[in-house]
Amino acid sequence: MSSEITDDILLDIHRRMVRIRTFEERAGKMMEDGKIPGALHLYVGQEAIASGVMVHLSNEDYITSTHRGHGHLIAKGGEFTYMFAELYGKATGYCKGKGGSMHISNLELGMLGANGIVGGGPPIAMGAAFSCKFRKTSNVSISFFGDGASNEGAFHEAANMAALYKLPCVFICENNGYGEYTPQANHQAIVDVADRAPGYGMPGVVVDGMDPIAVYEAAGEAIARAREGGGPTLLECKTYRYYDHVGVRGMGLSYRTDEEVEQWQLKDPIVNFEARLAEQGLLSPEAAQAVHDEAQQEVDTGIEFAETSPNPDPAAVTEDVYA
Amino acid sequence: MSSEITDDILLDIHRRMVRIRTFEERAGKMMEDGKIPGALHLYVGQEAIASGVMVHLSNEDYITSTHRGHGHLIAKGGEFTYMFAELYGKATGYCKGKGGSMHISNLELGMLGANGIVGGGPPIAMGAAFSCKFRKTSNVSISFFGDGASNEGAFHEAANMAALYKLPCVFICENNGYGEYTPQANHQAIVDVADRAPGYGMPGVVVDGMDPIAVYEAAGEAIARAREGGGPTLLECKTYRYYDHVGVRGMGLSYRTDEEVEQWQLKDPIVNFEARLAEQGLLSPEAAQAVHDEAQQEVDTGIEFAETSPNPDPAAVTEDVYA
Amino acid sequence: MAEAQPKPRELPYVAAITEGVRTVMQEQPDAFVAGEDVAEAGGVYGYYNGILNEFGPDRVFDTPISEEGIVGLGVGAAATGCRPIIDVMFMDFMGECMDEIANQLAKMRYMFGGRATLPVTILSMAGAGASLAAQHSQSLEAWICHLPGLKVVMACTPYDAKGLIISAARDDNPVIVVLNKMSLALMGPVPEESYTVPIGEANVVRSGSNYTIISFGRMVHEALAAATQLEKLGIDAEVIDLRSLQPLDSDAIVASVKKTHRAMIVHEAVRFGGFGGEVTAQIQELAFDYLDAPVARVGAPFSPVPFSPVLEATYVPNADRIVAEAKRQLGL
Amino acid sequence: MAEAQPKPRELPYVAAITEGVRTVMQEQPDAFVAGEDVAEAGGVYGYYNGILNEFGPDRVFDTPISEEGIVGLGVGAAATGCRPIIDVMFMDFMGECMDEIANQLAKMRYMFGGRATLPVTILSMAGAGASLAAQHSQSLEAWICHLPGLKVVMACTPYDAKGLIISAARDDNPVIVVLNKMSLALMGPVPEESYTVPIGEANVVRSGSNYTIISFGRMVHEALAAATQLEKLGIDAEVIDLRSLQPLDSDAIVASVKKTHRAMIVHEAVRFGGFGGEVTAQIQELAFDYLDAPVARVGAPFSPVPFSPVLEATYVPNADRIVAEAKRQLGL
Ligand SMILES: Cc1ncc(C[n+]2csc(CCOP(=O)(O)OP(=O)(O)O)c2C)c(N)n1
Ligand SMILES: Cc1ncc(C[n+]2csc(CCOP(=O)(O)OP(=O)(O)O)c2C)c(N)n1
Ligand SMILES: [Mg+2]
Ligand SMILES: [Mg+2]
Repeated sequence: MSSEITDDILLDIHRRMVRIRTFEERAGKMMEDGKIPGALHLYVGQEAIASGVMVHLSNEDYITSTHRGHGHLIAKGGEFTYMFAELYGKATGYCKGKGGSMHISNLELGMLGANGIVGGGPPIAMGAAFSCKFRKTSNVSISFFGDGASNEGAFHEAANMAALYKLPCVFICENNGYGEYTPQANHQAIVDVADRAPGYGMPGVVVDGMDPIAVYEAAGEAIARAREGGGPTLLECKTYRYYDHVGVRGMGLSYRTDEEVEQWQLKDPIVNFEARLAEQGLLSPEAAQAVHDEAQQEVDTGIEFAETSPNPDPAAVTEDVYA
Repeated sequence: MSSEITDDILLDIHRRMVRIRTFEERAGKMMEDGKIPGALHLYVGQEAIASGVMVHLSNEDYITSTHRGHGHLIAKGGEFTYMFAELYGKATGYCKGKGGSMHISNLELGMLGANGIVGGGPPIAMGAAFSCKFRKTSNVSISFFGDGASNEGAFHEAANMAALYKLPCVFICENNGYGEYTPQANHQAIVDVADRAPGYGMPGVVVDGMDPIAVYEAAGEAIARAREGGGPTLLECKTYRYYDHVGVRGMGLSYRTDEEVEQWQLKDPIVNFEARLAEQGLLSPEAAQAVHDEAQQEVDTGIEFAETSPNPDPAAVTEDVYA
Repeated sequence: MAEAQPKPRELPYVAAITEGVRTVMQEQPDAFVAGEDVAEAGGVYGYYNGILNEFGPDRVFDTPISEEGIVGLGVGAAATGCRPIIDVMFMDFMGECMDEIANQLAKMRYMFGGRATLPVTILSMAGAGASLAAQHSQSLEAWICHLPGLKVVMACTPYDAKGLIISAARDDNPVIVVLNKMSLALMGPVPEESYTVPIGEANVVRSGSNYTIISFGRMVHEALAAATQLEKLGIDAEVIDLRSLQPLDSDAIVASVKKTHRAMIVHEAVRFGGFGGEVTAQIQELAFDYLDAPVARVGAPFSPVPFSPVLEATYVPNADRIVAEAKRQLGL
Repeated sequence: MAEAQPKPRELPYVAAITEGVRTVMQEQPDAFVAGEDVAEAGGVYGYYNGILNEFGPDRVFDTPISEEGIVGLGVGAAATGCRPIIDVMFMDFMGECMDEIANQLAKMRYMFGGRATLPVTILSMAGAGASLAAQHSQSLEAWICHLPGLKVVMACTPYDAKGLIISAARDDNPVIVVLNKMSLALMGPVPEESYTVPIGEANVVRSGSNYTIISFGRMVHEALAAATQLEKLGIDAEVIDLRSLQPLDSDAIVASVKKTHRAMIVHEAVRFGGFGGEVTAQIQELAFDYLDAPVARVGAPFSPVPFSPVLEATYVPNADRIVAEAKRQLGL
């Protein structure tokens, strides 16, 4: 099916990945510099997934995210200005500084929030999928969640309901092999989370989550099925996070080896994709560099915006509780 | 493997089934007569499951039950005196009248309680299975639960953990086709709950839950595997409840047809088993009648005990909260 | 001479709930009803009877037994333009969906900087008295009143049941409507037309001059019965039905206590840590100098709800216990 | 002349927790530790560091991210002879396991007529101040103090952390030990040997003559700081650390208020519906005639916990707010 992918789409995916990577690298740095408070869960390494999925979506399609949510919002069209402002806790952030990294969101882009609760997303995505069906749109709702989250009861209940009602929903498991510091083998007795799909009566698919085209194609099929009333799919993307569970170097635990990290970095979604696009004559080194530069520029502007933005007025603390 | 079943076991299973049926018929009657307060969920029709499973167990093996718990306690050795006394809310009941039908229990028999929370049992059974392993016994822990309960997140989490830790646990789904008044097709998009087993990395087995020998054999295999350290099994028993979800005639809703009930009654576990035992020359009509009479006698004694037992002292209301 | 008024129509509480839900479904095309056995069965207490027939399976449907999923359905649908009516069959089951209620439903708007609107109405059945034991009899309003972002109302009459449900569904915030299972057959006047009972306004159901009983839910009726008994002791009790616990009508409470100088709060929930603590604290904060006696609290003793009718009768507060506590409080 | 005492050993709060857990594991062969990332990682805040090494993987193990399953593991294991130590990483996640806590753990003994014993210890991290926003900063003790069958303690010093954990684990009832994430580096004396801090006994951490501040958890330190400031205003404040919320040491509270005649309760949780209501209600019930002013309550405002440090600083109660509230209360 890769014949379906136009050059524009390929370049679009590339740009989304670069934007995510560039944003995340700087976010990690700013956190280490003490500019960003709280907990930051970086998406570096997993860019192919958000990017390969999101090119299929419009702003009227919904997604729910996880604690590791920047990548999803960026791929969905998030602007770095408001994003950095939010991470800084500024009044100009997407959530007026009230949410921060773990609750970053923008409903206008169809992004129903990062979530501090593991497994918090699937029920909400299922509800948004119901809404798409109820309101007779042809939109879809996508739930991103981790391998660790697949063990939460909330995932189970949401998956069963989505299949029962044949909702336009796609459950995308970003299996990066760990829930915090616990390897998958220590949190479930299965290798493929997709094996849970038949138990709900939906198709389960496994793809290489480091390959944006594989993700693009599998997601495209699942999303098309969802739009056509064929019900949900459980799509598992095997991936890896380069940095620690939280922050960059995190707690400095030795729960995984340097070799393991390096092995996965050989599959880097951006490096390999750029090579592939170069080979196909689609993206010259200069053109690639321009994409990176543009993202870098966007990051600089975003940081500038965040740093010069005002803090929230302390009186705002009790605002926005009720409509 | 039916060659393994001794005549004693066959007669034992029969007697357990008859005891359950006889108890439940009378309990239903006493409820309709206004003698038993609260909600009563009768096990009539499902007797083969509790009986076929429980002959494998000792008092040191644990079970958790459901809101439909009388049958499990009886098959585990529950005495009708203390059971009726509990249903009547008397001080002499298994729970001193504090639990009633939905919380009837006896830890000395290894029965960790009926449960008013659908899906309440599986996590507790998983914990008891962990305990068996932790304390280095060869005991097992069995969780009975319904088709409806299989959609609760609690089941999902317990099943995953039991498989992960290879606990001596058996998950027995009594699929009677309904969760309250909702047919299975309206609560999940699958036909066999056992299809969920591979998603946890455990074997899934489906048997005819109206056939006590089929249950006995499948349960025997699962229990043996559990005792030997082979981990949990999800055993689904297809069955039917003859009476309404709650009580006998319940709310009088027409969510199922008389024909459906009658079709299932043709498979009656006791009637058919008695015919089979008679055919094999194991149980004459007179001997069968004696079993029924004995159970009837036990019921009469139980009712008598319950009716003549004292109510709890009102002052006891705040006792038994803390050890 | 006044003209003879036609006797207003009376309905049982259960039918008033149904009528409230039906009215909402008629008025709001984006409303739907979801919950366990709410559609085909009409609810285990029958208060959705006829709703499926009238509005069809797209708008009224049964769910799996998945409380977290059900509330999540409401959250996701509400954030994207629907107005869900979600049934959590028994309030005791809120433990199964407390994360959805507390961490998603209540907080999403705030976490998103005010950029989400969650018009979810949750209906749930509370209360003891039916021998349903520890897991089907609880009153857990204290949990949800402590959660900024939620509104919480409790209906003790058919009139309020219908009116509060309509108000809840029109509200753009999540509102939890707590119903009472022992009141289903209670009759009372219910206008046929659509009307609202305002959220945030207490109802003085009996006026009195020298004692204030504050209550909510089914206990309001016990408070009224107690007031009749107290009359014989020379106590002229005002009875306030809070109706809305969140937001709380502190003004109404304080106005009454400033007049009567003595107060009691009565609820069915366990006394320790119950909502009565908040009410008591507010009274003494806002009307300290007016109090002639400590505010008394009547609630359930410190144990789970027992099964045995004998024990349950001791457990659930009633008019006699209210009277006894008032006498103790006032040294009578 | 008194002999020079050797300076007692000091430990940070985080290490005192570890030592409490280690002591329990040494003393009780049936104890085990289960939770998310408690074994290999030593806990996300490091307070299980070394426990896996010392006691091995049979007794210390990581669980899936399945809070309901984890608490259920504790319930089932405890009912059958083990003494589980269960970690619920953040108190905010209790919504995910509230059914197991409220309907199973707290009630099983009662529902079974006293014929079950559940020696479960749950450790959980509460508190705001780390910019962790609405779902990782809550203090939800009000939920669990309202549940008969549970005991609830909160440790504000290294000494109490170790001693309360040991007491909790020796108790045959379920005990929830609420810890505070902002106190991890706090130093304090901690005896090396095993000792207990009794559950149910408040601790008078500063004695004073004319004002009582009742608090628990991290806010005790703010209360102490406030007491120093209040001194300059001629207020000699007694500060009581409740330590145990359930059972509550009402006697200690009442004794102090009878002496000082003026009281305040301070907690980090949202003020509305918080545990302060119970404390306030009890004070006015048990010491009404001794009160010269209404009991004041300091808690968080009515909103979820905000992310932005600027907002969070306004949100979390502190010494200045305590002092301001005392001045308002006393008309100073
Ligand atoms: C309900 C809940 N439990 C535990 C946590 C703590 N926690 C945050 S992230 C995380 C690991 C999640 O693993 P996974 O779902 O695989 O996502 P990943 O971090 O690998 O992207 C845990 C345990 C939480 N935030 N919420
Ligand atoms: C958490 C929870 N949700 C809902 C209920 C109400 N309820 C009681 S029994 C039941 C149906 C259970 O169906 P199933 O598990 O198939 O068991 P069955 O009654 O068929 O034996 C429901 C919904 C409950 N008791 N607990
Ligand atoms: Mg992961
Ligand atoms: Mg069933």
